[in-house]
Amino acid sequence: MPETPLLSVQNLQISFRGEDALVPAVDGVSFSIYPRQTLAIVGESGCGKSVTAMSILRLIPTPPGKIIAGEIIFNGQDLLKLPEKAMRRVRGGQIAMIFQEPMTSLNPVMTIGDQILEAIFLHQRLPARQAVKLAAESLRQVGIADPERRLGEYPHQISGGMKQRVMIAMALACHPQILIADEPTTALDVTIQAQILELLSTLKTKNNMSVLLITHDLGVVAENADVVAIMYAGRIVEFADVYELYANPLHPYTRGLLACVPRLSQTNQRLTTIPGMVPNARNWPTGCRFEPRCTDCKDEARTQCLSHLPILRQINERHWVATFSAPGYADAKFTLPGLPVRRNKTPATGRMGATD
Amino acid sequence: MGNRFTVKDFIFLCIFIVIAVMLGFTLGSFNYLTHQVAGLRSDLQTMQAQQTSELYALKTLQRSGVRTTNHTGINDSSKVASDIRETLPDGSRYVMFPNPPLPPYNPYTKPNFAYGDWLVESLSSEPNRIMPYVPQSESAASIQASVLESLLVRNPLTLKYDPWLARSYTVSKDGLKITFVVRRRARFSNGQPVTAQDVVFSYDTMMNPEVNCAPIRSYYTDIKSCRARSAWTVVFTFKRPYFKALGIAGGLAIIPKSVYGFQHMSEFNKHGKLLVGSGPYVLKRWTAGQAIVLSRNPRYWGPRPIFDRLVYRFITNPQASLQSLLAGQIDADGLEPSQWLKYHNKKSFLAKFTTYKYLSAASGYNFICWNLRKPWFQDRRTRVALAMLVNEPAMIKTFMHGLAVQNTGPFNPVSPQNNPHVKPIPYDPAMAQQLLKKAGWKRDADGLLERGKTQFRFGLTIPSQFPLGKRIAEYIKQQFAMAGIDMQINPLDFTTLLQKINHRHFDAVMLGWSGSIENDPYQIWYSGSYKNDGSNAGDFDDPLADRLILEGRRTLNVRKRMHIWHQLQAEIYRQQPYLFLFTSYSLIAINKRIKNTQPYPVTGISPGDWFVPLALQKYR
Amino acid sequence: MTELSAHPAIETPSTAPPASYWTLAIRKMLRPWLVKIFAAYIAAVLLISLTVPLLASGKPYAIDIHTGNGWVTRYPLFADLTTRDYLTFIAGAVIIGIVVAWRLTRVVEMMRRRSLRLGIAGVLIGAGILGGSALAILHHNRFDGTDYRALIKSGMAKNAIFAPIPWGYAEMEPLSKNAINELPSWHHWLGTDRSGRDVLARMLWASRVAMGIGFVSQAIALSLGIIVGAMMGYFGGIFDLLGMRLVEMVEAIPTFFLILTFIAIFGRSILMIMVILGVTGWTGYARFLRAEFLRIRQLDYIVAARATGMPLWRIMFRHMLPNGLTPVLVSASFGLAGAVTIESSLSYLGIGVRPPTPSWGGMLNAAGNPATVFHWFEALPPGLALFLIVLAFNIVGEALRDAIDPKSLS
Amino acid sequence: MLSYIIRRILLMFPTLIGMTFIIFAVIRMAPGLTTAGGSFAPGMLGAHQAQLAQQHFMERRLHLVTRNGKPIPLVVQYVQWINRIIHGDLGTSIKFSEPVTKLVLQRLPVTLVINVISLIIIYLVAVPGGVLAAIYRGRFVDRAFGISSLVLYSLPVIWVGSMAIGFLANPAYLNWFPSAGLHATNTSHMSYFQYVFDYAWHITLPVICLSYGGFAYLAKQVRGSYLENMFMDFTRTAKAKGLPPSAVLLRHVTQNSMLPMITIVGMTVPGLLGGSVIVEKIFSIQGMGRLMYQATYARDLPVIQSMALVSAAITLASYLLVDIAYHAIDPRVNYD
Repeated sequence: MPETPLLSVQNLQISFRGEDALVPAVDGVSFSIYPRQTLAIVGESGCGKSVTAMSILRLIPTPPGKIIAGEIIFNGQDLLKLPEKAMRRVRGGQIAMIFQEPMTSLNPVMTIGDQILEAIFLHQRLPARQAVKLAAESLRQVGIADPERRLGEYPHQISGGMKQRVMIAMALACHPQILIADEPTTALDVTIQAQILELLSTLKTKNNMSVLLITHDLGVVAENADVVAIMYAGRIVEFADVYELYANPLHPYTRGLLACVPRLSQTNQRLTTIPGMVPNARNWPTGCRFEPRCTDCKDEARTQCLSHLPILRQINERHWVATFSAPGYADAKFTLPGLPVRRNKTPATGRMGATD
Repeated sequence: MGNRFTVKDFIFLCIFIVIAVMLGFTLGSFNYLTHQVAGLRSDLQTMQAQQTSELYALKTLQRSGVRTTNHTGINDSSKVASDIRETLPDGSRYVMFPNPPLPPYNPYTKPNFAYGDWLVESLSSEPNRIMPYVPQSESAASIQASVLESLLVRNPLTLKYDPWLARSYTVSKDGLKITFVVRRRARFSNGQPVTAQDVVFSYDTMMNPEVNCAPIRSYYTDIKSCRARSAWTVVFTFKRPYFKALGIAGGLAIIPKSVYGFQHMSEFNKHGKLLVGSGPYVLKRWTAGQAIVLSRNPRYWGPRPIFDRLVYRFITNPQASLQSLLAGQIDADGLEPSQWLKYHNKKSFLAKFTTYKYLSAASGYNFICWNLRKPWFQDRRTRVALAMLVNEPAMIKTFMHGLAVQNTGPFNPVSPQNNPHVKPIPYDPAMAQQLLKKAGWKRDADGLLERGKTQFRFGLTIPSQFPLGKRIAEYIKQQFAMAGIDMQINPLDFTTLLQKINHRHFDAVMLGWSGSIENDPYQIWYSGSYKNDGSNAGDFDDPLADRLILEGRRTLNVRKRMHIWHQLQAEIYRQQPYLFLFTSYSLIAINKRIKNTQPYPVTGISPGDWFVPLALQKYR
Repeated sequence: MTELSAHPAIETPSTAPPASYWTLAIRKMLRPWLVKIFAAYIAAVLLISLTVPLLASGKPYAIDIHTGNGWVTRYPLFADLTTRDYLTFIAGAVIIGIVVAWRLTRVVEMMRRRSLRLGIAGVLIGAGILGGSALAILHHNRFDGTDYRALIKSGMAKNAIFAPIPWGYAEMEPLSKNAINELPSWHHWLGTDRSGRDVLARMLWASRVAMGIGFVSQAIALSLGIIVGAMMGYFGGIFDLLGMRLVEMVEAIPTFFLILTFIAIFGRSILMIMVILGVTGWTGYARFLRAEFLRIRQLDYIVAARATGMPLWRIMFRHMLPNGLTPVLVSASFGLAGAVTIESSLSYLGIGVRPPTPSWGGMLNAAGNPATVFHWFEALPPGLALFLIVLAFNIVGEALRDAIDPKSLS
Repeated sequence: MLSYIIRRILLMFPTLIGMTFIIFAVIRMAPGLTTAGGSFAPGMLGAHQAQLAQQHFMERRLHLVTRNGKPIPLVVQYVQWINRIIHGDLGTSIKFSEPVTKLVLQRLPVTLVINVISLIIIYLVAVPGGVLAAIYRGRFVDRAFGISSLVLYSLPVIWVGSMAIGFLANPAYLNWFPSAGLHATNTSHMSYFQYVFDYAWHITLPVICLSYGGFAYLAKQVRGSYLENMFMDFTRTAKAKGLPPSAVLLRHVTQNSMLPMITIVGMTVPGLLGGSVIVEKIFSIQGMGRLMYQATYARDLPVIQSMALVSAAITLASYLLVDIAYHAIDPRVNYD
């Protein structure tokens, strides 16, 4: 039987109030996550991926930012229409989030224990002693030694990797169904990055949750994700199963991104780059937003690219793309992107070779 | 993030406010308690002082076997003997009053007369201490006047000295020996009788160098000795005849030995609030920063005091005291000229208050003292010309709203010393120009007056905390400028100013002298007073004036003396060592519930005469 | 007050030569209309304070006077001006000249512009110094207490041309009850005070005291603060320790008492108050600059400069000072407001300038002291002027702070 | 922690000594030390009496600075003074002829109570105001708040004070408030509530004058620091946990915004004494400011010295307290 998506985002549009006009940041994003699935959203900085992630928990600072349209359906409810109080129950309790900067994401004047306990008390009715035990347990779960002592320490007393672990422990203390990880490893050392990611995937299986992984690193994606969404200038341009995507990237941007990943086999070659710059959100091109940098644009297609914005269409069962140049794009139709978990989990190491 | 103001926020706010209010109340009660405690402590201190003195008195009384008696009112007792003023065969004057004199404006015979109620007045500053003799402010003096008494009292109408604590006094013909006989009835507030010993003790205390009362002591340097001849008789001997001798000896405040007789007199300086005398009131409490309360002396030896209490409240600025007066918090208050102008003919104000405007002998006068050693002021014509440049009547009219009188010399206009025939120098710039020309002043190329190499450019020093003085100086500056004289105004704080005067480092200085019924001009006008930091700061050196001063001081006959003073005034005004400015009127408003308030012609209002009819009494 | 400058940066037109950092900052600061108004107000008060002897005086510019040998034309106002007045004019003219030249030379190409500007400034300053010293030697101001109005009334003079406000600050109307505490009228635009002097004339003259004390004292404080603060911040260590103790000590001296003392020793003068406010007011700047320097010292470009073997003074003055100074200049704007306030408070307490020189605080005291009668029309103008100038300094300071904020300067 | 505090206190002493010496030297420089104190109203002198009072005061002052007719060197005077202070003797006022300790103890509570009340009011109004402005940043409330705080901050106290006294406490206009003092004249018979009401009525205008400037300043700072912390990452974390906004604000943002607020308290306390001079002068309140003013005019050396010492000590102590509070609140600062 087809599984129902745990969370589905439909036609999400978010704008920020600039100094003189509304600047769109996310422009019609749709996708869905199924249970026990890792969805990675990949894109350059400023493409709107973090905003999308934050909007799920309605954490966008409201005076400048505003959700213009769209639906975020979680467990059958539209999160955007939920009253603030119910929304708070979702935050942390059902959907948790960890952030890019573990250094500043913890309150410097509260002990780690206090911060974890705060999350626990918020969502679970527990006697104090049991809550402390739970907090310690969740710290142990993320691989922190001597958790009882750590509970009394302040964030500045532990290292960056540890902080991210604490953040994860805090997020998982209430057993959420979805964990949104917004570039969780960007600010960390490479060795620690791998540890954290591994921890994440272990915990994901252990806790039976879905993960929404926001990243700009395709290497990370290959290792961890089941499904990948590529974002460019506020839109998802390609959405596919991770194997499908790596095997058959259709969007020129995805291809560009993949070409940028350094490979050991090509030692002497200079890194490929995508020519041109990300367009400013203030004045996005009317047509395809990738058109100025596009290598696929042939002369005859160019007029279409200049005047029409390609929408995301499902061109096969496991692949959605938004480019006129993709084969079969013209006949394809829009459906809500989303892939139920197909099979038993794949060991992460299995795909190492493919990317390296 | 949703920033709605939720119920929780509201509750938080409420808790916040409640805490704040509680904090406020805590602070308030802290303040209240300290306040009350301070009040109680002050009461306790005064009570202790009174009690120890009474205990002492009782002990001595027991020993001497004298029974303490409460006084009986004497105003109603018929006079047994009549007052005597006569000259004895040996030329000495003898004055005897069998009963203490009643005030000339006698309240006891007025219709509706009643005892009781309080009299609440304001003091412009809180005294630092109210010990007898110790350096005091004017405010302390007015409080002491109700508690301490002296041997004689000046009759406010005749200005003669009448016996008070003394039953009689005798002045020898040469004026060197004054004998007082103390009233046997007189008692201190602790019940102890006033004796000759107390008078001697008072004198000795004041002359004791360990006691901090140098300013008052200086008046008594002319006394050679003060001896008790018997238990009730005391003799003052003077070194030289001095017209003020009677006033000095008779004006000495008498304090009880039983209270102030410390083992070491230096202890005297340590007290601040020990005030015990024979007067109609005793110190009840002194609340720091608020008020001093005197209550009726229950065993007063003289006529029963009219008010049950006298309350002196410290109100530091005129606006605030006017507020209090209007609110009925104080009964009588002096008004500023501008306040007077606003209220003295306002019907609503007059319905509630009686107003008086009079010249009092106690009001001083303001002046500009020229430093006669400086080249600009050595010439009399120049000084007269300077006086002619200033339109004093207009100044009085404008700055003082007409509520002052131009001075024509160093004596108070209502004092008998004043010579009414001295005419003020008129405002006449043209004449002034001529005089200046005669004195050798010419306009130079710079537009300034010049004589020889001296330009007419000097500085006028004024006390900086004296706004009226600043306005006057600014006006005079303009007037002088028109004549080609450049005057700079140098405001100095009072301390520095006094130092400059002491060292004679000034060109001209604006100041005021306080007044009295009869001034001794020696300290200010005698040529010898320039040296030794005397008060003749401008070095006024006039042979005629010197002669008149020395002669006047010797002359005991009032009429002759006044004649000399009149001559002296004419001479001083002719010489113009000062630019004499004006004496201000006293402007008083008194609540209508108080009756018998009319002022005496020279001495002004006398709160001792006042009373409140029974129907209007407010405090019980 | 972010809203004051929360407008997008307009890119400079490509035709004009690129503007400097300061030009940009000032341009950005002046964008909101409110700031413009208040900056204009400061400029106006400054201008008035420079030219007030010509604006408000009881002496006519020109007048025909009857003397023994017929009618003679005299110029009393100009004769009455002191050397200091003329020097102030010259200084003002030089400054205004430099500012105008700066703006006019904007179109000149970058490399030549700099030398041109320096040249013009040099010439102007040189001319000013020359003219000033010549004036100081040649000008001899005439003491003139003549009442020209009375002269005209008596027919001894005619054809007088008076200043726009024909009253001096110390000039009293002939004493009479009607002349004092007059309400505003055509004759006296803001009425008269309790000595019968024109309030408007006094207001204008008082601006001179306020602005003079404000600017000079802050200039002194700023230079002292910069020197001490830079030393502390750059050298650190024992310099820093001693310097901070010095700062704390100076902060503990009661300014009020110091001023009284100095007035008692040296007499009253504006200069004295300026110097004392300067000498006691530098600590804030020193603290600020020290903190800035300690921060900047850690930055890479200073480390780089030291690595190239650049001499110390050059690092301090060429590299650190310009960067540390900007926030200090912002606080100088607030310091100006503070100095004006302190001056007025001192005058209010009666230890300000020598009478009859007016100052806003002194006028307030004369009008609003509870020991005298309150005349609101006398208390309103000086209080308002004081309030507005302090507000103006604060608003401009805020705007300047926003403008130099690197986050907002695009 | 303890060793840090001890070290800080030890470091305070050289500063205190330097400070007191500077003050001492400046005060001894002042002229008029060897003349009378202003025990008489300016403009009115009792002729002879004033002269003698002068001599009397002069003697007492000379006693302080000379021995056997020879001036004592400044340093020796200073050491003597310090020695007396160590023995708890601040000297005896020349003008008031009372021990300075007693005078200070009499005046200090007056100033302290007014200042504490206005500090409380400042915080009560400014903190919620600043927080509200931060929450509604950019909206009307914030703009109105910004403008009005700037306006308030720029209003000179002398003007507000004179206008308040002139209009609100003047029988000629509105006779709403008393224009002088802290108590009505007959408090002895008041009940507790009457007393508190009367006191509140008297301090209304002075407290307003003392507080509005500080209020504006503090509110601006509070708004700034709240705004800064409201967009910090840890705030976002807290929100992602599902904390309600009020809890986020009160717990996370407030805790982090406390630090600058504490610094401001520390900076305000020393300024209070200075600010009191003006307000106490305008409203005729017998507090420390007025004592300083009177003592300065009377050249009352012992009082001036002690006041300077007290204010220096208060300044240093408040710096110290701020440092300690900082250490107590911010776990990041270490106590080496």
